[in-house]
Amino acid sequence: MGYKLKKIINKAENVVEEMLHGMALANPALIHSEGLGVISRKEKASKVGVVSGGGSGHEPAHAGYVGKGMLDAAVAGNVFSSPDPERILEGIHQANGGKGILLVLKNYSGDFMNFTMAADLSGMDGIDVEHVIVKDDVAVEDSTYSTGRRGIAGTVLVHKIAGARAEEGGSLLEVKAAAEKAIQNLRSMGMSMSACTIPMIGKPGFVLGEDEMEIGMGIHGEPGINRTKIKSAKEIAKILLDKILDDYEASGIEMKNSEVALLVNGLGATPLMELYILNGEVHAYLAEKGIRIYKSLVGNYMTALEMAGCSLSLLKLDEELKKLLDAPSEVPGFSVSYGAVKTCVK
Amino acid sequence: MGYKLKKIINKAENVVEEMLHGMALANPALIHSEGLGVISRKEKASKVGVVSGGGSGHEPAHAGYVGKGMLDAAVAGNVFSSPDPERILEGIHQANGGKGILLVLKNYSGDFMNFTMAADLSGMDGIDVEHVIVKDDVAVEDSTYSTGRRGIAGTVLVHKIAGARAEEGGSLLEVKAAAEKAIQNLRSMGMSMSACTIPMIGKPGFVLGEDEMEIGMGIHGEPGINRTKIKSAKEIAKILLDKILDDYEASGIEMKNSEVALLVNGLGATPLMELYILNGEVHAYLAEKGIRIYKSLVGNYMTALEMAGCSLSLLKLDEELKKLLDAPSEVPGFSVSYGAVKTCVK
Amino acid sequence: MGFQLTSKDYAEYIRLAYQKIHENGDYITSLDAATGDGDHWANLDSGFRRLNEMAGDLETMSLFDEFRQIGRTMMSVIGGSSGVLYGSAYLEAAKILEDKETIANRELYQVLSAMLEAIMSRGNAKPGCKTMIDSLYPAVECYKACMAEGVSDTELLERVKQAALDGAENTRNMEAIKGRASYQREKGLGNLDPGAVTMSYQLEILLNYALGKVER
Amino acid sequence: MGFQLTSKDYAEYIRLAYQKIHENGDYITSLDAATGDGDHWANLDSGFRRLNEMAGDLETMSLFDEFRQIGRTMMSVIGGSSGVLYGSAYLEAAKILEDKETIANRELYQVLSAMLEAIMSRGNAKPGCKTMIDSLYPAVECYKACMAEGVSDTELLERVKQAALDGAENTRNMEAIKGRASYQREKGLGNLDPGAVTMSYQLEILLNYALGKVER
Ligand SMILES: Nc1ncnc2c1ncn2[C@@H]1O[C@H](COP(=O)(O)OP(=O)(O)O)[C@@H](O)[C@H]1O
Ligand SMILES: Nc1ncnc2c1ncn2[C@@H]1O[C@H](COP(=O)(O)OP(=O)(O)O)[C@@H](O)[C@H]1O
Ligand SMILES: [Mg+2]
Ligand SMILES: [Mg+2]
Ligand SMILES: [Mg+2]
Ligand SMILES: [Mg+2]
Repeated sequence: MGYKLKKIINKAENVVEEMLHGMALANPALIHSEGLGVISRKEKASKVGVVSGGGSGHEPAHAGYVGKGMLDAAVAGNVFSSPDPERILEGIHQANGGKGILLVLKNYSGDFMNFTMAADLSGMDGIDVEHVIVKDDVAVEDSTYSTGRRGIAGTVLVHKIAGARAEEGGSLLEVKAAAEKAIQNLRSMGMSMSACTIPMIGKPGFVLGEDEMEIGMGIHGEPGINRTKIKSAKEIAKILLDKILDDYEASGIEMKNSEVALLVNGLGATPLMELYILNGEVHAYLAEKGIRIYKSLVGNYMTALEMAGCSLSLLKLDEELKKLLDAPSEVPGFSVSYGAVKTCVK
Repeated sequence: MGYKLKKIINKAENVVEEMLHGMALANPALIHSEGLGVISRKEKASKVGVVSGGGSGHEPAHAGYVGKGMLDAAVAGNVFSSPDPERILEGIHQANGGKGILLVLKNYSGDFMNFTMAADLSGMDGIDVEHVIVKDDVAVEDSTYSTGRRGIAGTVLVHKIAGARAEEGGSLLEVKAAAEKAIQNLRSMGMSMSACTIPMIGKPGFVLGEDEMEIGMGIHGEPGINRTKIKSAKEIAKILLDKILDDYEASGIEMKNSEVALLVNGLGATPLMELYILNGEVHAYLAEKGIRIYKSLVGNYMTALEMAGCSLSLLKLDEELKKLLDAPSEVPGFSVSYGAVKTCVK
Repeated sequence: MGFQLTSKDYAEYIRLAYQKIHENGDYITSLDAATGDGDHWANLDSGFRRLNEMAGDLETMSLFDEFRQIGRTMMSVIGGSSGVLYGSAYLEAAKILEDKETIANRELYQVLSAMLEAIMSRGNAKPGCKTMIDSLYPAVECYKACMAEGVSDTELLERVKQAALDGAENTRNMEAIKGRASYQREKGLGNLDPGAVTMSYQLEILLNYALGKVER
Repeated sequence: MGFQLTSKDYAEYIRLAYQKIHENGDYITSLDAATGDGDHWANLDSGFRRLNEMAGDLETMSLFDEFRQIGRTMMSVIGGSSGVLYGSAYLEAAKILEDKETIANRELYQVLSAMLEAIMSRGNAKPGCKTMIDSLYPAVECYKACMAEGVSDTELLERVKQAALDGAENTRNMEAIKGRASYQREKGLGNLDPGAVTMSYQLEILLNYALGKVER
């Protein structure tokens, strides 16, 4: 096998380490703990450390969100596979500013077991560790890798909220509370139009017909709700938003006249052109529903290797969440149409 | 036809306008001249206006580079097709702060004819218009759409340099001179691993074998130098860099012990993972050659719809170019691993 | 003896030219698919469709305004390379027609010359590069020769039309140089240039129309 | 009558377990491909390969250190779900072995119980969820029963081994609940759970090794 795959790689078994190496070279504010899959901030701060991570293949997640105002460390496992506790301990260690650590997990059983194991182990070392679990994907109740809902792209907004709260000096419990609030108010759903290939496996994980898309597919290619013929951007926006809005309603969260942050996320191979077209449709549909978009982020935030497709995330905002969302951040991945235009404006 | 294409669009004939509409919605600092394919800064400044543009399908180029410190307006044609003079005039008009306009063109005959025609027409309106032509692609001497070398991803660095010079108050000729200096010191080359589909055409422009890549392919799928079996990241870095470095040598530009800006650009469907792996190889190879990388930018800067592949660009720097490169900018597209980490740090 | 084309005549010509172009879609598309990117007919057809819709307005304008309007429309609706080339051609030709009420023999020559010059200077191409120029240039040369010889308007118009058509036909054996890769130059060999063919259509229709207007 | 496993014995067991696991690659991979993501054997095999390489070091350690080392290594080298589950199991079992020189009948029971408990609490799964627990749990239950009955060590070890093997076999008719989608639950029906099978391999090898050490 090796590089006969149609990918710009060297050896399939080395992709994660080589990626993180290349990433740290491009970002002088970051350091790479070699062999341990961890990217962390070079400049350490005496504040609550926010750590996230999970399988690789979702770039820029998670390492792309390390930096001032977001994560202090990101821990990468192999492609689509949880990092082990040893790596997570390294992440905790790198992020430790003496004020405790918040772990932001996506709800996958492997991640859950490995992160909580690491939390237990570092508890023994006297580090205060708390965790929150993002389950934003309203598509399916249980999934290939999760008991309960999956965590997907909306997680990036939780990184932003938790990171901003930590940056402004919140205590561990305050940072955790901000993250929990974001999680409570977050809903996402995606769709996919093509498969992706894990380098070590070398062939696509599933096959979609030439004119098919799958609604609700997960970011590892886990099955969604149903397969249909490809639909227009307008219809896709409606399908995803209807399910998201129904879910808010089912949880008793009133959305009419509320303000939201919108994340239009690309899964990897979908051109920005299409994401912007979709953004236009989402704006139109939410306007119809009386929901105001406070900020929209459009780009590749949490990908699935070279999968074509997208996800939409909404985060219902209150004044605290708005302030945290608007707080400055300096990270490689959180910027397209946002960091630059809004966050960096002082 | 229509949206039966595997793309998140509505009608193929409307993709450009709908994209620009969705883009302006996501970026409150930008405005969209409806029906005219122009994205420009909302906040107008009394300074030289920098305008670029070309066919669509290269997002975030060019509209993603509109904002403080880079472009004042970007003019979009249909996918892979030059904008017409009417649109370019609108771009010039939107960017006009009374101090003259610099047009930054990529060297394609259609762009050349349309932009110079627009320049002639606005000359009649008493606006001073100058232009520079980027021809950074060292792959082929003439091409499907160009007499002489093509302009590709390195153009983004020219936007940055010219934009920064204009922002700091340079005169039209000074801004042009800075852009020319960047162009003289810029070299790029790319490779592709898969085709892309123009929405209006609905089928891929060419076919590559399952294990083939094409070295030197252009950003519209124009033929490159040769097709080979897919190679490792290390080999790809060497092939592209050797040709680039030979070209510097042929132009009498000494590279040993020099400092460069490096742009590792994805063509659309290539995951960031692969671009970072490639970045690592480029760093290693340039270090061998005694060339220091002052800054590396890794991400999708100038794409070819959903083509898989990459390009590398080097810009040899002197103190002036470094300063202009480091100047702050606030644009949606110029950020991944750069805007955020470096430029936004005040 | 002689012809006089008013702005109304020119609008009528536009309608006829649109028909001719519109009917030849598959053929022209196949020519551009063989040597270019396949969009020449779609571009040109949409431009002429728009002009055809505007013809009622065009016929009420002065020739100067009409040519400027046609130029702007072609520029923006046809788009691509040929849009800006035709746009340049019409805007340049308009200058000839400032204050003119009609296009007679002499003005027609000046109009065609101005168009040729504008296209050549905008596109930086010469005769023999396998472009639209290869239909227009021989037509203009023939026009000049006929005027020097002093032939009748009818004969002149017939000969110029034939020169335009022959010119397009002659692109078959030319190598494409402009707007194409050098390694693709031979690609065009054996194929007509689509832009030359559509130029010859327009000249054919225009000259035929003028022929119908010659007073005997 | 009775067995005493030293840290050297345990290292030897690790070597034998590696062989058994390594030999059954295609079979285990096919089981995980049918019900999971297909990597279980590759994960486990790389973990045991590493342990096999370290066996020389392991045999010089105290049992406590040996178990902790095995736990850390499994955790980080096996990775995924089963790595952390085995890691938790060994780290928990190590606690039993603090200050112990050997693993005799009673300690072996405590070790296996501690492992079961650690796996269940880490993974939040119960017997019957079609996981590795379905081999270990019946083994531990059987152990307890044998001790209550007061059977001979040889009989105990034989019966516990059989319980582990039967337990793995019984996963065939279970629906997968943990680590799988509900709509995929039936997917597992008719297939053994790969994690249960590899758990039964390890127990089989360990109990056989202990059987060989029983002094008669
Ligand atoms: N530089 C040029 N000068 C004159 N005519 C040209 C030039 N470049 C292209 N053409 C003409 O334009 C035609 C192609 O037009 P079209 O397909 O509409 O534009 P594009 O080449 O931008 O796709 C060619 O067949 C040729 O006749
Ligand atoms: N929550 C759990 N509790 C106990 N065992 C589990 C649990 N989840 C998975 N397993 C076991 O792990 C095995 C799969 O391991 P492996 O393939 O290595 O990890 P992954 O599922 O992360 O790919 C399953 O066959 C099952 O026996
Ligand atoms: Mg064409
Ligand atoms: Mg074209
Ligand atoms: Mg598995
Ligand atoms: Mg796995």
